[in-house]
Amino acid sequence: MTPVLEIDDLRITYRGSRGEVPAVRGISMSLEPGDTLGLAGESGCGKSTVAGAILRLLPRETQVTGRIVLDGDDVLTMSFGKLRAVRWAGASIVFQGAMHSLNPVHRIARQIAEPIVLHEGLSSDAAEKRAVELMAQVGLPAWRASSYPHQLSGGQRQRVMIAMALACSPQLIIADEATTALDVMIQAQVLALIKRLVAERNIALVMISHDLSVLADTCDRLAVMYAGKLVEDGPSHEVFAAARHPYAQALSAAFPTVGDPAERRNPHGLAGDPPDPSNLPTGCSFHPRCPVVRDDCASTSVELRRARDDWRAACLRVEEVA
Amino acid sequence: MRTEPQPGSMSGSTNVTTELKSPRSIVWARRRASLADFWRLYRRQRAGMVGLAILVVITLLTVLAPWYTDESELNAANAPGGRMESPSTEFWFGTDQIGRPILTMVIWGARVSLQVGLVAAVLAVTLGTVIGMAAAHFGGWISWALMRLTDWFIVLPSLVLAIALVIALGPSKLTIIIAIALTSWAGTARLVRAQTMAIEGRPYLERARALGAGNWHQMTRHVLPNLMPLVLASATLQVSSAILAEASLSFLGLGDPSAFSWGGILERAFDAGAISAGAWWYMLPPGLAILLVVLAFTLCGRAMEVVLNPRLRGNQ
Amino acid sequence: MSGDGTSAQSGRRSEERAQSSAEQTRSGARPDNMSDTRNGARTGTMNHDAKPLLSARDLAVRFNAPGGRVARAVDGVDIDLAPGEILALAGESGCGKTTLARTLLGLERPSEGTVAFGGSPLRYSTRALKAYRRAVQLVLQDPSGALNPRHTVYDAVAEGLRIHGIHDNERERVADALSRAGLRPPEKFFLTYPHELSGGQRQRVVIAGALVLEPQVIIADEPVASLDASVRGEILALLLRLRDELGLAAIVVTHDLGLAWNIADRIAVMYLGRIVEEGPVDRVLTEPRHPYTQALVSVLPNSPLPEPVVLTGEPPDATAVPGGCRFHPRCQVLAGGLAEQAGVDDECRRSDVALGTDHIACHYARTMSTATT
Amino acid sequence: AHASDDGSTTLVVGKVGLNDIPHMNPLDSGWVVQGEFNNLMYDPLIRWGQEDYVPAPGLAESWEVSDDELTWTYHIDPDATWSDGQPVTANDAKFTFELLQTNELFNSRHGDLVDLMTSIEAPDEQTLVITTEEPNAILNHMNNIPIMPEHVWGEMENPDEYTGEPGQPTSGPFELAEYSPGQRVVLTANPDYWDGPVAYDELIFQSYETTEAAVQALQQGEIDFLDGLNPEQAGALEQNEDITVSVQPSRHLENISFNMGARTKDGQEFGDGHPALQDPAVRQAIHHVVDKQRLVDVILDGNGTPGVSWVAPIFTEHFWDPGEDAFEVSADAGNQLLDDAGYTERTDAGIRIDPESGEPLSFRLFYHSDRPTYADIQDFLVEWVAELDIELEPIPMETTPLNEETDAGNYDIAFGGWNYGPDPSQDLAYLTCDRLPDEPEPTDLTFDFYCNDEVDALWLQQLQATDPAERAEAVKEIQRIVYQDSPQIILYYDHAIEAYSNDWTGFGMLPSSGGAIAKQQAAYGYAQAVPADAADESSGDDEGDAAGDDGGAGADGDDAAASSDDDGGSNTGLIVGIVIAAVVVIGGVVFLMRRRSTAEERE
Amino acid sequence: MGNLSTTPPSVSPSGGAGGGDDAGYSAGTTPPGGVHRSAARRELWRFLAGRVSGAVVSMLLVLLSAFFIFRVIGGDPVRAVGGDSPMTPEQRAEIEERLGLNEPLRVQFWEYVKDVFTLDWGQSYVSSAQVTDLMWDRLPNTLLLTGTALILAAGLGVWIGARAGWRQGSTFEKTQVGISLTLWSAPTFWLGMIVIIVFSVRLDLFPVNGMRSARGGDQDFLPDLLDVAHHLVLPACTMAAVIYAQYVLIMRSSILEERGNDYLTVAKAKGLRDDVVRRRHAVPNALLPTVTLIALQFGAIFNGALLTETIFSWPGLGLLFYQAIKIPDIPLLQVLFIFFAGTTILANMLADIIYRFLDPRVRRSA
Ligand SMILES: Nc1ncnc2c1ncn2[C@@H]1O[C@H](COP(=O)(O)OP(=O)(O)OP(=O)(O)O)[C@@H](O)[C@H]1O
Ligand SMILES: Nc1ncnc2c1ncn2[C@@H]1O[C@H](COP(=O)(O)OP(=O)(O)OP(=O)(O)O)[C@@H](O)[C@H]1O
Ligand SMILES: [Mg+2]
Ligand SMILES: [Mg+2]
Repeated sequence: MTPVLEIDDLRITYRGSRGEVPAVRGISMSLEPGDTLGLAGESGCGKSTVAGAILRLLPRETQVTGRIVLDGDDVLTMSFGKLRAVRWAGASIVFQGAMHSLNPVHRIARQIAEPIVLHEGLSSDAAEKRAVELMAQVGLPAWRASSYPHQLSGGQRQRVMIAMALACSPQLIIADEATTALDVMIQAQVLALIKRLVAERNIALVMISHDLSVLADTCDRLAVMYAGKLVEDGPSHEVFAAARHPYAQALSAAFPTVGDPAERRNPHGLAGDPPDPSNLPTGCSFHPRCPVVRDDCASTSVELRRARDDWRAACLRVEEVA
Repeated sequence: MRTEPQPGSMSGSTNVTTELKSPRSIVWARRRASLADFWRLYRRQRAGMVGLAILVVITLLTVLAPWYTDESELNAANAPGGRMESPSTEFWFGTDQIGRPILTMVIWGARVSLQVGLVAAVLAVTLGTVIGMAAAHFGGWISWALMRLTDWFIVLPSLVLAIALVIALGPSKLTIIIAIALTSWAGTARLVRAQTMAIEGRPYLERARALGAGNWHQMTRHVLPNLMPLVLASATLQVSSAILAEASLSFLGLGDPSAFSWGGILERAFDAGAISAGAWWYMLPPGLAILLVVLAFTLCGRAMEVVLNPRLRGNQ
Repeated sequence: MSGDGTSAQSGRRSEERAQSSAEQTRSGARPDNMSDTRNGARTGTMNHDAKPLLSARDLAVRFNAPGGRVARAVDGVDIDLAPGEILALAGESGCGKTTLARTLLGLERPSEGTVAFGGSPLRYSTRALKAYRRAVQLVLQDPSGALNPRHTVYDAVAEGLRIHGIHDNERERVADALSRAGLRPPEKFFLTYPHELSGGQRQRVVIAGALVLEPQVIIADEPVASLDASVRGEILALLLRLRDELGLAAIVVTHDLGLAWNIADRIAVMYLGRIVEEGPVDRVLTEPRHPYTQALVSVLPNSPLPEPVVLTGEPPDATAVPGGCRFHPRCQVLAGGLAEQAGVDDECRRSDVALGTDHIACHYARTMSTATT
Repeated sequence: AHASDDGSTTLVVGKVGLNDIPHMNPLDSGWVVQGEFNNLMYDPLIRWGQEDYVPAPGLAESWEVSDDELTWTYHIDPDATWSDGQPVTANDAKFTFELLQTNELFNSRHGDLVDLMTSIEAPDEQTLVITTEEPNAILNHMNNIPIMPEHVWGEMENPDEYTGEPGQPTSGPFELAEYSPGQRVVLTANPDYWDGPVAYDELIFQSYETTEAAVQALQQGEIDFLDGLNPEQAGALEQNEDITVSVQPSRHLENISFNMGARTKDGQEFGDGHPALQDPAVRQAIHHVVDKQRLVDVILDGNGTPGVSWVAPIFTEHFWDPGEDAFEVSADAGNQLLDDAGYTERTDAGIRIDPESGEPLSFRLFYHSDRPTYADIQDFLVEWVAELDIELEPIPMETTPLNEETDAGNYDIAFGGWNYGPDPSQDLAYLTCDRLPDEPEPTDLTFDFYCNDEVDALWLQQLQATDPAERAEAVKEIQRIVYQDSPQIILYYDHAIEAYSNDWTGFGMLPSSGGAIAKQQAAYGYAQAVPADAADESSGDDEGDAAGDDGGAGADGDDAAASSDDDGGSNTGLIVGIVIAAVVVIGGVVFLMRRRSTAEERE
Repeated sequence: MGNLSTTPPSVSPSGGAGGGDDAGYSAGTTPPGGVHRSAARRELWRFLAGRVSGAVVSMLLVLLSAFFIFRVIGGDPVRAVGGDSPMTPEQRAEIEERLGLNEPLRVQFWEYVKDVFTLDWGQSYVSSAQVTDLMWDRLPNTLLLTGTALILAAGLGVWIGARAGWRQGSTFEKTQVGISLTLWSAPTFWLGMIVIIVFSVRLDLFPVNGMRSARGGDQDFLPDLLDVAHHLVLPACTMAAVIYAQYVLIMRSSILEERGNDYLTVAKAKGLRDDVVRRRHAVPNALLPTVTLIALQFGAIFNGALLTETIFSWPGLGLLFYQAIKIPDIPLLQVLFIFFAGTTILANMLADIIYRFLDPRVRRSA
């Protein structure tokens, strides 16, 4: 099967008032239809940057190198006209803050219908009819179609975003922190919905979150990023339970399992501060915080190493740990 | 508008001194540092630097005026030139109908215009800040009444009101200042009120309250210092409106007749028939001077706003 | 309230659950670099018989909401905090946790009921409040916002001392508080501004600012919610250590049950302004008895409960508290017919229920427990 | 001239200050502009003669006084008619004077004339007989009071509420056609004017806010005539070959006045004037240093004559020329005067001290803040007076408070201006002791509380002198005394600077030997105007009395080169404007289209 | 000059141009529609009542101040009515009585209040016409001038401002902002003078001032229209220039504020063209706060009208005010002041209300 998405050595450098910020420093991955990938990592490690790069949504002056092949074409080089055709129809994004991702002055049906009109050339009436169907699929009653975003609750808004993402039947959906701001109960609802829809439609899903436990629950594969690089990439439950990279381990330990006596009155954290992307440590960028650091960590730059067939980690001690 | 220094943008000052100093010197060192940071960011604003340069030059020209011009030339009895002379090497901007050099008039006019502009702006901003803070802080009917008053002043055609005030009080520098201040504080008050409410909603005020801080502590230690940059920027912008207002009032014949303000010069030019006489040298310099100074203050104020509100900074 | 009952019924949870036993072994692989302060020997210090340090009786707080409605943010809460105890306050967004915490701090005046500290009821004169606030301190959710960006760390920590007119040894006190909060050497941080610190460090500064007044109680509102996952544990460890070292009691407001599991001795679960279940963390989170608690626990990843119960509908609205048991419109026990079987369905719909001596506010659970005893 | 489509000609006069006038009631007019309109519409019994202000026939073709100088008989011109065709009769005059006597409002305006009249009789249609108790020279010219038609005004219930109604019958050369307050007044020529109709059809007074605006309008051909120019505007207009500038002596003067000690008739003092100013030596010393010629040169650019006393030089019959007696411009002379008068002590700052009060000679000088000229003159005065070791402290003030202060005697020296009227008794009355207030209250009826028995006697003498020569003698003597005494220093008589389009000629000056066209107390100015082309055609023709060109200011040689191509100019402007707009719109559309096409590829 | 204390051209509409809190919208938790219909309606009424009562209070304040401000003005109405010849004390007293100036202030005030509520606004001191008639006479002229200027300025300003804000940092933006700031900094009256010199005096393209040619007489409709249009060009452009500058700056900063919003990224991600994103998503959203700000600037427009009408002798309300204040014609001043202030208050109130209906985001919180 041809991969829906293939990313090859993606490097992204922001240029702004703070100088150059290498937000993503060489990432490769590939997704086939039906694949679900969880992308985790702490704030500022570059998760959203990757998501934005897939649809070329980053600020114009950002420097992007490498390849992002979406459905056979390289997003980074394609003409703008083609790119617009790929956007939403090829891949769509569910953004983090639904309140801010919906235009407050347009009715939601219209917003869902907008890409349909654009990409499928339907009349807006027909498109809105489709929008109502889509809303039904995400569990929103038809009368909601004429609501404005502020009249919906957070969970409902997030469902509107999901309906919108499904509008043009893309092969890939990127959900960037789609549930982070939601209440536990709503989060559970929305996650269930995403899982169901992805499974039904055989859509590839990239799900971005900092909550490893959520990702482990939703996705088949789990990738952990640190300072613009993938540090671990493997089957989600195994990574969550026994990560190879010390950072991934710390991350998964930060989400205690309720009922696990070992974690009772025993919070785990990682000492030290998250790295400043414009001023990264040498060698393995995690080494200043690493609990199992070795002498050569500070000098050797580490790429992903194969830990198992379907499991890679970027640590000098990867074999050791395994 | 966000007024906090931006994390990361201040990366120049992350090196932490371990040396022990008295808290006071710590504070001063930090103030200097943040001023330097402000300056560093401000320097990047090209328009703001241009405005600042203009202001510096004009301030110098104004302050040094007694050393390189002769004020007595402005006395009709001592007017050195002929009637309505066009620009020449002797009189760069020509002369007026009495023979006074326009250049000298404009230079000395700067004193009046700037003085009125600055003092009126300071008064207006002070008044606006006090009222805005009070309206935000006290709530209840005080706040309601103050806001009504503020809205009222915002809504009213200020020039109309200022004219009425000046006529009622009799035209003089002081009354013009008062009239301008009274008719222009409301914008600041509204701004300050919004900002104060924003600051009051910040968690650090909640923390201060939880620590047992009273109103005075909250206002002086937290609200006011955080308000200052905004107030400063707004004051800078206020100066330009005040200068324009003074010019308008003077032009309408409500200026201080014994002083040559720029608006007053224009009024004289107009009365003396400079338009008919084609005496462009009589009208252009004071008008351009107003334009330049107002523009300079505006550029500075906007640059300050941009520095204080990174959202406006865009990608440069 | 949205009537969209079509809302996502959770699909079957796949076989992941089977693996949970495997996961529990992973603690062995975890670097245990912080275990020095936490010896497993310590048992819960929760002590119900001890005289409560901080307590609230029949507490109610109402707000005027837009449109002339009244938000019953807190609605009849009884709560006790023993010395040296860590109490977690959990519940959905908008259920009144923050309001309750603020009322306990005296930042909000209760519409009804009393807050008592050390047995004497709280008075709301300026002076009494000021004195009270030396003993009870607040730690806020967002450390970036809780520190005035214009004040140095030193100023921020010393602020409490200055407010309370404690001028002797200011420097030592500040240094001491900072090092207790884990910022060592403290002098290194005196001159820093908050924006030069990482999120975790900022939260430590906030905690130091509370510690400097040597309080007996800390009330922390979502103390780690805005922090990165990796630093979260550190702050929680700090709270635990402070309890051990200084005997500090704490109320930790959170919506994250994992956090409660991590540090709390006791947990109170709130729903719509009322505590619906309360008890030792080990019991409440492993064997929840209130249907709401059960649902909360069940949707946790790797939940100790077998079947996830995803409640439909939206978070409840404090301006429209339903009659009867306030949870009944969403109650899965009622909807699933269990309540009917127990014959309490009518009661659920009609009569309000408060937290009793059994530490639970549920008609069904009450009948069941009386039935079993 | 501007012929509009229907071939009628219109004279358009620009007016600054038109919005001052409240209404067009001819009997209740306090403004000079209102007087202008009255003169154009309503003839008085007796006019001011155009040649030299000597009373000349108006509606009355002749008049005489009885030997006891108490009974005056006026003979109404039998040709005089109202514009509706009714004859003007003695009854109209009787009606008018009686109305002025009885109507409170009108009486407050004209009381000084009509209150003298003990009886008003109209023995026949053409004869009016008026008797007075005392002889009074005023009846020799009747003060230019308009006569109203009894057949219309007699019907009015409240004549004082009349505000000017188009189409009313008039006895003058014009009728009112339109009155838009503050905007314009349109008069149409009375074609059957009994004294000879004017040479055009319509006279429009167009309001302008500022003289500058009006000057531009004149340049553009919007208007034909404008008065009240300043030297710069005159200079600019002289460059325009389609425009003639007329600079002629006027009856306006500027002065500074000294507080002569505010007091009531019985000598009760009030106000806060400096006592030293009551000493003639101080005033004369100051008079010595005021270089009036310099002011004329610098301030007026030479368009004026140095001031002497209250009577303006155009009133040749009454003007007194000081000749040898003039104050020599000399600081030495002034200082000598002061030294002789005992002002020898000086303060530390070198200011002379008044030996009587012990006060330094430091005077407040009030000037009007809205008059830039005063601000400039004030500079000179300060400088000059300083040479006498006297200090002036200039204080600018709004006109109203300034008037309030001076009326209340709270000043030392103040600026002022005056339009001297043709009748000396009216204006010189301000110098009589009779004008001092009864109570210590503010008054604006006296010139600086001046009171001099000699002047009083002379004033009465001129008032009752029905013989003009005798009268002139007294009037001149008053001026001499006042000049010497210097309660005021008349700085200069400024010239009227007026300009008109060369499409017009023949504007009547008053006096014809050289005087202003606008703001006359007669209708000559506009009524004698003739469209230039018409004047060319009819240069040999007879001309009516009113249109006599003896006072014509128009240079006959000027040809009316300026045809009405300014209309073409404004149309050009419109067309250019439309073209520019079109270009902008088209450009915008093109720009948009271009954008649309590239937007496809734009990110 | 529309500048007197109009807000300086601040870049941040949330603060700078005032209205921050009013124009803002809170994203707070909102009850889902449907259930709280009646509550929402109640809230709406409450909102309307609040707005209207606020306006009424402001209006009362205006009525009150109109009396006092113009009563203390130092002018001498008696002289204004009497003319420039001197008056006897009797004459003065007579005029004072006629104008009702001899009564104690208290009585005058009650008379005033009575008149205000019986809608008897009195006669002008100068022309004895009813002041309201004078005002209605001039109103259409002012409407014509300000309306033209407003349409010109708002249309162009909003359009240019939106583009400038959208393409921040581009040459286009820089030049437009430069032009706007310069225009804003120029005193209106001076701009008017320059415009007159250049376009009327030197180029002779347009008439100097006034609204109709003096010698026009009664014209037919079309020539009259052209005549008025011809006179309108310069004053309208001058007035528009300054307001235009403000609108460009306001619109630009509204767009700048808008630009950071995620839904624009979403719109872009949907594949919409850049200018469609701007037109469909950014501009309408930015327009709403701009409209309130514009309503707030209404008073400033009258400032501009006052100066422009004075310089160009445009026979509108501004000129009438200027004329009246020189006299001073107190009843006329009062009615004009009340009219100016009342219009602005009304405009603001309406803008607030319309805003609420137009913008679904606006949720007022207590
Ligand atoms: N427009 C930009 N200009 C410059 N730097 C940027 C820009 N956007 C993001 N960055 C920087 O790039 C890095 C990666 O940002 P990104 O938003 O991808 O992180 P993230 O992993 O999504 O974080 P979060 O969990 O907080 O959403 C951060 O250090 C951020 O500061
Ligand atoms: N000042 C206030 N005015 C009006 N209503 C308020 C106010 N503060 C809180 N409320 C309402 O009271 C209820 C409880 O709010 P509270 O902030 O205590 O909830 P919470 O449990 O802390 O929620 P979260 O988890 O989102 O912080 C909410 O419905 C809220 O809208
Ligand atoms: Mg992100
Ligand atoms: Mg909360």
